Amino acid sequence: MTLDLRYTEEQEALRDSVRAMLTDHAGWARVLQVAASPEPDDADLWRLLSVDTGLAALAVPEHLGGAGASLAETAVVLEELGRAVAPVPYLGTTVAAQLLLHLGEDELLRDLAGGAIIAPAMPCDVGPAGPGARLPDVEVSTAADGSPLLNGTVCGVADASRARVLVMPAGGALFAVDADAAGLRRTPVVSLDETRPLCDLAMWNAPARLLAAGERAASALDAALVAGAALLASEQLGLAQWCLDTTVAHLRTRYQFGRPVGSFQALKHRLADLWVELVQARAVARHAVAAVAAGDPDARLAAALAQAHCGPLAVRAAEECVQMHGGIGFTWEHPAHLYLKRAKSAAIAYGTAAHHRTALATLADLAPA
Amino acid sequence: MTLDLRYTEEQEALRDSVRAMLTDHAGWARVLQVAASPEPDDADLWRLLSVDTGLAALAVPEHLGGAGASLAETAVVLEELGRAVAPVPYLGTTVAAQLLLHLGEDELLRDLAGGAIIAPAMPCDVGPAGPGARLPDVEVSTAADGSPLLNGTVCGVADASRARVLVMPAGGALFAVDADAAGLRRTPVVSLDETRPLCDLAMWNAPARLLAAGERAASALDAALVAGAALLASEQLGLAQWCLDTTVAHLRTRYQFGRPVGSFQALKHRLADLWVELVQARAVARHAVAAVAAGDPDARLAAALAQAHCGPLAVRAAEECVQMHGGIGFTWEHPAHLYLKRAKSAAIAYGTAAHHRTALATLADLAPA
Amino acid sequence: MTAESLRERVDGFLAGHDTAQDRLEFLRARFDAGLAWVHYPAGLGGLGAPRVLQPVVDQRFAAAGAPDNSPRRIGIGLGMAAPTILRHGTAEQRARFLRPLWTAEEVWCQLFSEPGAGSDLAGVATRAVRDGDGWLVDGQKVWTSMAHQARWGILLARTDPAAPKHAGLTYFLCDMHAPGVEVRPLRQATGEAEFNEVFLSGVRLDDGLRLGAVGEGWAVARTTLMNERVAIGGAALPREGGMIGVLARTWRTRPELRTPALHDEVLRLWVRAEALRLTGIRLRQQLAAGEPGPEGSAMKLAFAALTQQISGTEVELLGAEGLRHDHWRADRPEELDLTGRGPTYRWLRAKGNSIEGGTSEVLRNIVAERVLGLPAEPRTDTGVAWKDLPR
Amino acid sequence: MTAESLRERVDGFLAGHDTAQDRLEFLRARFDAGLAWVHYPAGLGGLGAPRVLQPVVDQRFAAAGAPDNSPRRIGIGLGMAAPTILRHGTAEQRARFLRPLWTAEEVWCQLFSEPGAGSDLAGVATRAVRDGDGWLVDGQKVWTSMAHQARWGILLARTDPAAPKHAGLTYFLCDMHAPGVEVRPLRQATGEAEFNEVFLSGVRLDDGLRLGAVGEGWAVARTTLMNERVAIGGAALPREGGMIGVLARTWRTRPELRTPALHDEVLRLWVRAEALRLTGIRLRQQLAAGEPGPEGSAMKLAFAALTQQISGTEVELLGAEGLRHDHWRADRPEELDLTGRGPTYRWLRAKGNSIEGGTSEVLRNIVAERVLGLPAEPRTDTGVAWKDLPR
Repeated sequence: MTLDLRYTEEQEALRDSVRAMLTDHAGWARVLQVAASPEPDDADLWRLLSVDTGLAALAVPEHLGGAGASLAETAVVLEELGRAVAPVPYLGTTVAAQLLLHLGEDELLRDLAGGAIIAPAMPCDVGPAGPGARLPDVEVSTAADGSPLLNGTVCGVADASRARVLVMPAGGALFAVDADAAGLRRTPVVSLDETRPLCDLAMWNAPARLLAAGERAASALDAALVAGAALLASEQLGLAQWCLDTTVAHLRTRYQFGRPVGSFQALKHRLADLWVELVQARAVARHAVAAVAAGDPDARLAAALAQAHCGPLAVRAAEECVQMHGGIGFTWEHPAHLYLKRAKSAAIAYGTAAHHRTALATLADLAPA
Repeated sequence: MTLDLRYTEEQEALRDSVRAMLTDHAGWARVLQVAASPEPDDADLWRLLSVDTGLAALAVPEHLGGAGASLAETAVVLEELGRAVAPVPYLGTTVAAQLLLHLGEDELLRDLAGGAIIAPAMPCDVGPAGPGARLPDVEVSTAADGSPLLNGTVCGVADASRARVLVMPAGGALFAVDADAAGLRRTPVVSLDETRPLCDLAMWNAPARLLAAGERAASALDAALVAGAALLASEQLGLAQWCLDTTVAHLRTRYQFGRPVGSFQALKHRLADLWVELVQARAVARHAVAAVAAGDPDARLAAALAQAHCGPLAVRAAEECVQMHGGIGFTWEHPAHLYLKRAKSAAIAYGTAAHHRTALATLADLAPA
Repeated sequence: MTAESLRERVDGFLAGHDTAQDRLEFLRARFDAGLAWVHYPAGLGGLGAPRVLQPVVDQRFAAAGAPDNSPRRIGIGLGMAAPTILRHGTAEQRARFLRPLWTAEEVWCQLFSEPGAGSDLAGVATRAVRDGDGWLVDGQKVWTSMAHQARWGILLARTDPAAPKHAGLTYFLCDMHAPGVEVRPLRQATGEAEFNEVFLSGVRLDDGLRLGAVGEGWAVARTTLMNERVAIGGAALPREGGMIGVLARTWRTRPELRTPALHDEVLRLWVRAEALRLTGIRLRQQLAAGEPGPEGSAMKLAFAALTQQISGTEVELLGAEGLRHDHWRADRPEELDLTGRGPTYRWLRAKGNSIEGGTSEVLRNIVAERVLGLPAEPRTDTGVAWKDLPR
Repeated sequence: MTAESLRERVDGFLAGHDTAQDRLEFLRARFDAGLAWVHYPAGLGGLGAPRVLQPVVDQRFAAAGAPDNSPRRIGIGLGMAAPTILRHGTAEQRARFLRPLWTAEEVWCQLFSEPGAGSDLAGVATRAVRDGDGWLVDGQKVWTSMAHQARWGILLARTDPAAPKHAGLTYFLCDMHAPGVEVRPLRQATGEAEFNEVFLSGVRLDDGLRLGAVGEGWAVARTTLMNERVAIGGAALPREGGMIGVLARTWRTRPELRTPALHDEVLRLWVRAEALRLTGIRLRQQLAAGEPGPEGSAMKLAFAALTQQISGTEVELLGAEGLRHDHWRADRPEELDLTGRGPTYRWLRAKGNSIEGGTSEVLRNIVAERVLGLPAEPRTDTGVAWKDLPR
């Protein structure tokens, strides 16, 4: 199947409107303020994205309150959110929506489309099956009334701090847990990336509802993780593009030695090389969401490829951004460090590039030694 | 033990005299001519290095006709030979000498010191124990008079084309084989690196003399391979230094856009980075030969480190040399391609950088996954 | 003009012309029918149709088993000479040159680069001096592929050394059969001689072979160079279609060579190759939709680096076996096959990918300035008479 | 002066001075005995001895349990201010400043970098205007470590904006307690504030605080910068002594984190770290033998790149666990410990290694021009009045 890797006109219009909204509501100062606050995310911005505009449920069917668009549109929003390092639990909610869609959990999807945050309750580095997918041991027992109870800890969960419902893998099954349930405690983690902070979950007989078990649970979880890896690539792409754009803009206006710093050839060549990588990142990121959206048999490979390429690219773009800004790029006041931290946390989320390359060894039939 | 990583004054004087000799006798045109000829090496230059100056047996004791110097001096000669990509079987002869010294084969050492080429008969990529050390199966049988006979093939042997004696591992033992013996055939190989061309050996009941067996043979072979890997690093260092020097000289005199090409910052930064690697290559190469010469317990680690660093460095230096010369560097007339080919063949000789890193995993206690 | 109407036109042409007839006759007839390059004007081999429809025509002819004009052999004519002649040529020049160019009766070569003017093409020193109603040309060109087969060359020469470098150039169509043109093979690191040196000694060119005005050579040459950079090879490759496929097959079929360190390296290269392939697909989709972008430069830069690394890894993977070469004969290959011959050939030949057709350094400058909008470096050579420039 | 005679001198001093006495008294006495920095002149804390003998003295005092002058805390004074005052100062200035500098009674800071003059230090805009028998200084300095503790600063200021940039500078010793000096912490990406911004508003400096002639500030500053680059940290580290040791220990003790791809990466980093360590050993051996070389620049470049990569790999190896930070408090650390705190701190702090003390880009220029002898770029800013330069 030949997938279309371009943006549609509608997607470009969507991008423009999201970028305008984020320019107004998620500028540097605001993001830095939220990141430095005890709040895990920007509740106002989330309300705008979910309740006010419905962008948080773009790929949820219309009859469930969503916009009925595809993951290709969702990915465009993620590019813009990455560009703004916006502190909102958009990615986790989107992955949760994918899980719930696979499971046909219409009621939860309606809640989600209504603005409720629903998050997958897994360590942020768990990716599609492979050596990176280490799920913590959460024990499942049974209450007197026969309903399931969960016990255990899950560390380093993203996008869950303000979630209303957690979708938790445990004992080979999937459960929904009310985040405010007695027996569940969320502890905020001081995170490298405070624009997507982590929290730890601890459960002592936390009441849960079984969503699916066995093969059905495994395949839903797997599909959602593939979608997560694919979608994250678009966020990384947007982040890298911001870093390149901002660096170029800085170097055009910053003068040293009587000339714009951007006229120095060594920097020009490094930025040209970065652009070459970015051009390719756009192709692989679009390919990944197109393959996932189309249910292409290559979707798993496409997602692994996207993470293997886009994860390191975003880190490199952010590193060059810091370095080429010189001292100013190393200050707290300049946003470059927020991008650096997000890029690094994103390079680990849903599996590192090394994990995805290991997955590709199987997918591309390149067996190890 | 703290090893001295500097050059002594005597070594600097040795370098000057070797460089002067090679300038006179192994200039570009001459090396290209020999490389393009059916001759495997430069017999005149070899006579100069061996019979006339005794440089080919620097590390052989004086009472055996050698110069009684150490491998640290031999390494300085190898730097200069690498700098000239001189087509002589110096490295193989030096490794053979190390083998013979370990075995106390005084008679063969006297021949070697007298100018005879004696070569280890192994594929050129065999290095110190590790996954790269794949010795071919050569069968040992016994003649009617009880003397050993060898049968089998050994492909891709360096420095053996004009050897008088071959030192061959077979059946866990080491044998000396007269290179002109009936039953041994040498076939020249069209080699990537015609300044150190390979040949294939085929044996049908080739008469041989047992030098050592069992642990004694194994330890001699191992020590010689460690020495080979360490010494090769100096050759790579000299080669890389030539590439850097020649590129700098070219860029200072080549004008484009009305300025010397060497004033363009992107090239300057790449060459500065190359110099940074080269400075480190000098330290690790000196460290490796010093450790081997001193019998330091770290010698094996030092040699692996030197190859892991210097092998890729020499390739990179040669690649930058070709690229920064532009079109002229890609012509047959310019010697850059000789350095490129030698660098690549040297990166494989005595084990690739990847093989040496694998060896370091054990030596530095960094176990695999 | 629609794809459907074009298909009908081709079918009509095929109904009247036997694909088994004389090859040249067939190609001339196809040209005259406007079915050569459909975006060219009527009368010059085209129909003024959108360029994106060309594949429709080519595929239809190919499906019918029609002879082609050996497009790889005449690549310089098709890709560089033709669009320049179309844009800057007189009516006579267009009429004289385009038809035999397209039918491959006349092979073209490019006489731009010189030993002293590579990246800095506007610095060419080859002189063209007025000689009555023509010109006398003296100089040396280099890296000229197909010069030994070429009937014509596109030539950049200096007509006014006292003018600043870009202002003193004039563009000519050089008769490669004229007295004083000497073509010598230029041997390269691979041992072959794909390219030539061309020595021009008192070569007389009629003024009718001048393309564009005297002193306007740089503007004309820019048309040529733009077209060089627009060109992207034919169809998109399938996965593992290029050099990565060779490496992957070696990896799969030679398990004894594998090491863990090289495994990750092979995977990294596979990722980069697939990323580049997808980039090419996306670029083609954009071009087909009439949205050309600057991504072609990215592809050339990435391609050069990637082929060099893949082939380098292949040689290393093979160890001593990888150091065997097939031959060092000074062959004169007409078609370049980057994945052909053995590993060492591939590795050596790939070194040329970052030099030929614009070095990677020049391409990075272009990307930085034209795509990213970074400022140019201070220039010291643009306001000075060419003859006074340091060199 | 031999090592042996120096040892005897130290022993003689120690015989007469109790190491447990008042710290400051002890240090002042050591200075006055010429045993502070033995290569300084007699009367200024030294004996005019060879510099390489300094470790002999330091080790002897350390072995005796003598108090030291907290050399890390006064690094800028020792490494930059002192050699500049020694070379360019008047007799009065040397006598006034060097003793309390060495005894750490007076901490120094460096007032060079400005928001608009980082890599291009000669472009500083801070103005110093004649005011009777002194100067009035206005401007802003940045990246000033220890400014909040400093008694004095070495200050580069512009005294003639109409002169070309390098010619209009003058060098001062700035009284950090003078009215108009305001020091504000500068928070960095790690959350801490190691550095400061220093605002100078109508700060009056006596002309006796001018170091070197008016307009000669650049030459004086070059002395300071040379000494910055000569400095290499104390003793050579043992194998795995630096950041690589942290990564190697994590690798060894956390087998569940290992993957084959990261294995090769860890090995590559181990190789680079050991190569750099050996380079440092070789450099120290050369220095000890009186053969200083330019390799210090190589070490700084390689060190910055290496610490960044090692710490980046460590975070990746740890996965989700590696994304936990210890705290974002705006602490004011006095001593920098690159291997201290947690992985994310190490990774973030290492980003500064390629910016502070000369960016890696500036260092590469220096290596290319001064070590390799490559030509300078065309300069557009050296012949123009500073006030007319674009900025």
